[in-house]
Amino acid sequence: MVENRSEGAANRRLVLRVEGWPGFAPGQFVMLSPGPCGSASRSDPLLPRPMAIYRAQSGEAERSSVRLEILYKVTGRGTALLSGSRSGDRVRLLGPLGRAFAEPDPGEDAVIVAGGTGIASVYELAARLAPRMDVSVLLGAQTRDALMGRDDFSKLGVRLQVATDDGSEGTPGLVTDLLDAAIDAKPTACIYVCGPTAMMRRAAEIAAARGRPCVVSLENTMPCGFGVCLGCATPLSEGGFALTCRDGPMFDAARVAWDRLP
Amino acid sequence: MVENRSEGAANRRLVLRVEGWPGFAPGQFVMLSPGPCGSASRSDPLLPRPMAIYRAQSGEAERSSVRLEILYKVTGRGTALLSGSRSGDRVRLLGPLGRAFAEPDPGEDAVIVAGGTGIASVYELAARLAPRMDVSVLLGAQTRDALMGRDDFSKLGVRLQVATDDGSEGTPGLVTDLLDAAIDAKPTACIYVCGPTAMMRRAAEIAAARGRPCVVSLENTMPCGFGVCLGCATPLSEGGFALTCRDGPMFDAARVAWDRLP
Amino acid sequence: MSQSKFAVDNSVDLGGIRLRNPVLTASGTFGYGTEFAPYLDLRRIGGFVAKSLTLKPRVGNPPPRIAEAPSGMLNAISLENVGVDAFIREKLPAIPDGVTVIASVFETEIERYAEVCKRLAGVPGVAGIEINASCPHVKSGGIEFGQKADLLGPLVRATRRASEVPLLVKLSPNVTDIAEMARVCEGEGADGLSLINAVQALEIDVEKRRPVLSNTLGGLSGPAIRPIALRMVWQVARAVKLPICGIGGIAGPEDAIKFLLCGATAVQVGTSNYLNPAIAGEVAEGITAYAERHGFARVRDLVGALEAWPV
Amino acid sequence: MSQSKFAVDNSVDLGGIRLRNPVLTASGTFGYGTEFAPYLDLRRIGGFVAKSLTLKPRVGNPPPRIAEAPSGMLNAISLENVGVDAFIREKLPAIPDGVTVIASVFETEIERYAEVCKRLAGVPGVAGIEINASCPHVKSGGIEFGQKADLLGPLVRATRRASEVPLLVKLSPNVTDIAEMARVCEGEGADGLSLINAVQALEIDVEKRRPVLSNTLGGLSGPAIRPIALRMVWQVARAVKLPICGIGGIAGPEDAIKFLLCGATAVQVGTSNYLNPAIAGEVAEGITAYAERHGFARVRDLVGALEAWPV
Ligand SMILES: Cc1cc2nc3c(=O)[nH]c(=O)nc-3n(C[C@H](O)[C@H](O)[C@H](O)COP(=O)(O)OP(=O)(O)OC[C@H]3O[C@@H](n4cnc5c(N)ncnc54)[C@H](O)[C@@H]3O)c2cc1C
Ligand SMILES: Cc1cc2nc3c(=O)[nH]c(=O)nc-3n(C[C@H](O)[C@H](O)[C@H](O)COP(=O)(O)OP(=O)(O)OC[C@H]3O[C@@H](n4cnc5c(N)ncnc54)[C@H](O)[C@@H]3O)c2cc1C
Ligand SMILES: Cc1cc2nc3c(=O)[nH]c(=O)nc-3n(C[C@H](O)[C@H](O)[C@H](O)COP(=O)(O)O)c2cc1C
Ligand SMILES: Cc1cc2nc3c(=O)[nH]c(=O)nc-3n(C[C@H](O)[C@H](O)[C@H](O)COP(=O)(O)O)c2cc1C
Ligand code: FES
Ligand code: FES
Repeated sequence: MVENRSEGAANRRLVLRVEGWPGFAPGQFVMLSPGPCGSASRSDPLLPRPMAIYRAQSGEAERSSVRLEILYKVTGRGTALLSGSRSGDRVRLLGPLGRAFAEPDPGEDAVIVAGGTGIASVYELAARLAPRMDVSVLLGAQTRDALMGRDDFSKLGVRLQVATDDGSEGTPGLVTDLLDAAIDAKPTACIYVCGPTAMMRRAAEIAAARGRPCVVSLENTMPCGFGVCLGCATPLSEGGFALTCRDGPMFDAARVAWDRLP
Repeated sequence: MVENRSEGAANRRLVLRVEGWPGFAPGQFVMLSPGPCGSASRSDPLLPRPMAIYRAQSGEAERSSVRLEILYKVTGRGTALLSGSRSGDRVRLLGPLGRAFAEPDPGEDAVIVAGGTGIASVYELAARLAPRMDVSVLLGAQTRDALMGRDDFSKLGVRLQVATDDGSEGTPGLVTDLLDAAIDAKPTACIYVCGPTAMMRRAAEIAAARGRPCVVSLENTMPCGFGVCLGCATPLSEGGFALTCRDGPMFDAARVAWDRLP
Repeated sequence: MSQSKFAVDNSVDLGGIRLRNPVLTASGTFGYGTEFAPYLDLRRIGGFVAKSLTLKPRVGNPPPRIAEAPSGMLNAISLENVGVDAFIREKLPAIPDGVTVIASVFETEIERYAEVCKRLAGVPGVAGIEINASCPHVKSGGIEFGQKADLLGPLVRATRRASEVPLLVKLSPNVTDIAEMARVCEGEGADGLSLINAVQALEIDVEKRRPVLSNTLGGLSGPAIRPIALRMVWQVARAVKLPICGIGGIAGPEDAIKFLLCGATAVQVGTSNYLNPAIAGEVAEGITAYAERHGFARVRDLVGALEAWPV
Repeated sequence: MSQSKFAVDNSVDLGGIRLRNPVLTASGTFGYGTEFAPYLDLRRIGGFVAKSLTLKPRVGNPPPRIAEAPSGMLNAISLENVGVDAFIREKLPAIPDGVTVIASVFETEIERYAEVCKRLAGVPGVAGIEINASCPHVKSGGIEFGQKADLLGPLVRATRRASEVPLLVKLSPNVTDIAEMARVCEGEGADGLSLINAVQALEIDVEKRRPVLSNTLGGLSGPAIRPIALRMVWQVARAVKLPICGIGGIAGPEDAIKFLLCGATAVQVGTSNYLNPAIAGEVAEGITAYAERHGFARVRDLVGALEAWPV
């Protein structure tokens, strides 16, 4: 662990040095031990936590090691324990896992809508698409303070808009309220969404109404992250389930049975 | 936590700042959380660890806070986790607990025999008796490196002798081999012993053979430390059990049913 | 959900035992009460269940009596206690006024159980009796009274007859069907049920290649067993009308609230008392705070207030 | 105790299934094996038990299917699997040569159990069949086959007849007397026993005031249940002659050794595979190291090598 610093509100930025990192695609995630691995093993809390890979930069000297960044919010026990760890601590990490965001079809633009911790899942996508097409990024948070990663996004050369519930930054209200206008501006865009379920559902509805393809990045309790425990079922509109970790976390919004999400 | 530093081999010195400390008597102990208390609770490992109070010095400025020192050896999970904690971390502590060493009768001297981590239990006794009587301290360890607290004892003005199993410091062999000669030198001494069970038993036998009173400080698994779980039974020669935490950890060696200790 | 502060009514009625609040402490984890005085004002909690009593004073197992386990501990203390007479003579009078005391009884034969209950009957300060049914029935070769309906039924019947004091039966978790055991107790006139006792378990010392406990087997307690205890409370609450006292791994207010939501009228804090002797008070106050925050005017309205998943 | 290094014989015979070493992985925690290829060379372990199979492919419960618990987790995946035919057609052929595969079977009726076994009989690559008896018996209102001797007996009899393949029966821990269940299996001709399956449990979300799992109840697994599993293995080892596969909360070599000492011939690693997909290999190698260090030339000499306390 290189760094673990506050990013405002309950958000924190974790910087890890990882050896032998194979590279990753936007939208992939890692499983992270719930708190630092101390000098002896503890079995509580037990499960690793899924965390999106915010970005990964190659180390200057050593080719094999990267600086892996994760933006996370302290919500429960595991993230609270993580927040107490410091530079020099070690964490256990498995990944990269999951499928990447599908790229927009040739000629399409991208509108990225993200709220809360969902912002951490889309930075790399925005960064990789920005040099190649016109990218709009709509970020939402409860307050200005709770808004993750704003400064990083503003350096990407994307069209950035912000909405906060309390209006302390950008447009007051929900970030999805900005989506219609963004589609107006880019009628051929593919819509990428990550955030709270209600927000993703709303964005998916808007995209569907406008006839735009929409990809959502779903969350679920994930004990393993690599498709073996069957714990992370996402109900599909066609019936049955997909595994969020293996078949996702990215899904075509039309495939998701929103009514049957918990 | 003010400090947590290596003292050679697997031994470490923990320095804690404790508010509202009521003072303590030689031989008392505290119950310490197994590792630092992080930003969220963890239920594994569950039980607090009993640790002798090595010494406690009043803070300079604030009257109510003390610098409490503990010498411990990393033997299992709890002490390993403790060893990973750093200055600024918090630990949970309950105490002082247990009964104090009984003072020698008027006119008696004291011979203190301690081995391994048992040394941590007798420093304060030596420190308090030294100004008032002739005190011999016999310390034992496996190797020179593993010997705890040597320098502190040598500042007390006690007659200090050391034995190590491998002869790397002092007399080669068992510390109990020094006891007979120490009693020769102080025929009216009360014998205080703390260390591994086999060593205490041997010391008790020698003391009994020489007709000297002998006090031993026993160990036992202690979930509570204050006499409610009944988990820390010491079998008595008179039959039945005493509670190590409440009735001890100091016992008249003659009362202990050594054969029935695990 | 109301955010306004109002005075929450914390009191509950546990089978005729009126409690200031729903937080008791569990038998064997709270001594005879006085040991906790330096750490906890006993009036902060609903009351306590004293260490289980036998007819005569008994000594327990040789050491080691304790093994640590993942998120829990094993104990094999066995029958160690001062005996019912010394309890009445010495321990009870030492407890401050206004503290609700429930006596716990265990024995190896039904007649002896009943005799201990008789001696406790009518003694001032004994608010209730809890029958510890996790004691091995000697004649049945180690099986616990609480493990077989045809041992448990006669036990409850006999202890029910032995006194008028509110009678709780503490169930063993080492059973196939806890609801069946609960129905037996209800049928025999118990006033309430306490569950669960420790889960039978074993820990091994791999270096010594022998069981850690001198008794080989011990009872697993602590957070590890909480999800099992919650399941059993939930099952029992659906099977009988008797009030339930939920026990198992409670380490904070949230845990206690889980038991209430599953249908427990009160709870007992056990192993956690060792880690923090003031914890039961903190649990009681945390429940009040939760009730306030969620707009429950009476803590007893939380009992069974669990929403089901749509089917 | 010898300090010299020698080649330890790791092999064990689990009811006719010859294993390279005593470490298997548990059904439902290892998928169909191939998922672990990036992390673990399957030849480092004794083999694996595949996800339980039903006659027809089945989908499982709606989310949430998982709840975290102290030192453990609850799952309610239910019957989700590809079905026995797809397993034989697609999953088995994908497994590298030299890897021992045990198929696990569960169903809601005895006839269907037997039919799945028949389809597996004689299929190359199926080294053994494990009957998962923790499935609710539909006609008995939710009680598991493994919870009642008179459901379990006929199940073992029927599946025993259905194939010649070595037959393990995986016992449910949710019983009063696990030894009785073991004797039933022995009487009906099982070749070995696997225990324990997950312990029935419940976790509550206090903010939503509802069970965390959509299924309400789930199975508790992980280190929390290890002392319970050890106790049951010890009890069963004293009750029957059948070889035992010990399961429950194994997180490292020491834990596995505890099971061997209690009388298990082999072990299965479950939940820990999620936390560290290479753990089963590390457990196998750690057992060898322990045997070396303690002077056991054959790992199977560790089985039951527990010393008793003097009585
Ligand atoms: C693919 C994916 C990527 C994610 N990326 C990020 C990210 O970049 N930054 C970030 O802050 N959060 C992210 N999350 C959410 C993050 O995993 C949870 O906030 C975290 O697990 C909560 O753990 P806790 O111990 O603090 O909470 P607790 O409530 O103590 O957790 C209890 C259990 O529930 C699970 N859980 C609780 N909330 C969630 C959740 N929202 N999603 C999945 N599991 C949950 C935990 O993993 C744990 O098993 C991501 C989730 C997924 C599925
Ligand atoms: C009154 C008293 C005073 C002590 N003072 C000191 C001291 O000053 N310095 C020091 O280094 N050690 C001292 N000990 C021993 C110390 O408590 C143990 O070394 C420690 O508990 C081991 O914990 P662990 O997690 O490292 O080992 P683990 O093996 O993981 O512990 C597992 C369980 O066994 C218990 N346990 C293991 N060994 C012992 C032991 N020797 N005594 C009691 N419980 C044990 C633990 O508390 C825990 O509950 C003292 C013990 C007692 C009873
Ligand atoms: C050391 C110890 C001693 C116990 N003694 C008794 C007892 O005498 N009578 C009894 O009914 N239960 C006894 N119990 C069981 C507890 O009352 C309680 O049912 C069990 O520990 C589960 O609760 P917990 O997980 O909160 O500890 C004892 C538990 C422990 C840990
Ligand atoms: C997510 C999950 C799914 C499981 N599915 C099965 C299954 O399909 N068949 C089965 O026999 N056991 C199943 N089990 C139980 C395990 O095989 C094992 O018996 C149990 O988890 C205890 O071992 P552990 O503590 O090492 O996990 C499952 C366990 C988990 C956690
Ligand atoms: S998290 Fe285990 S299958 Fe997806
Ligand atoms: S440690 Fe609990 S009684 Fe001594």
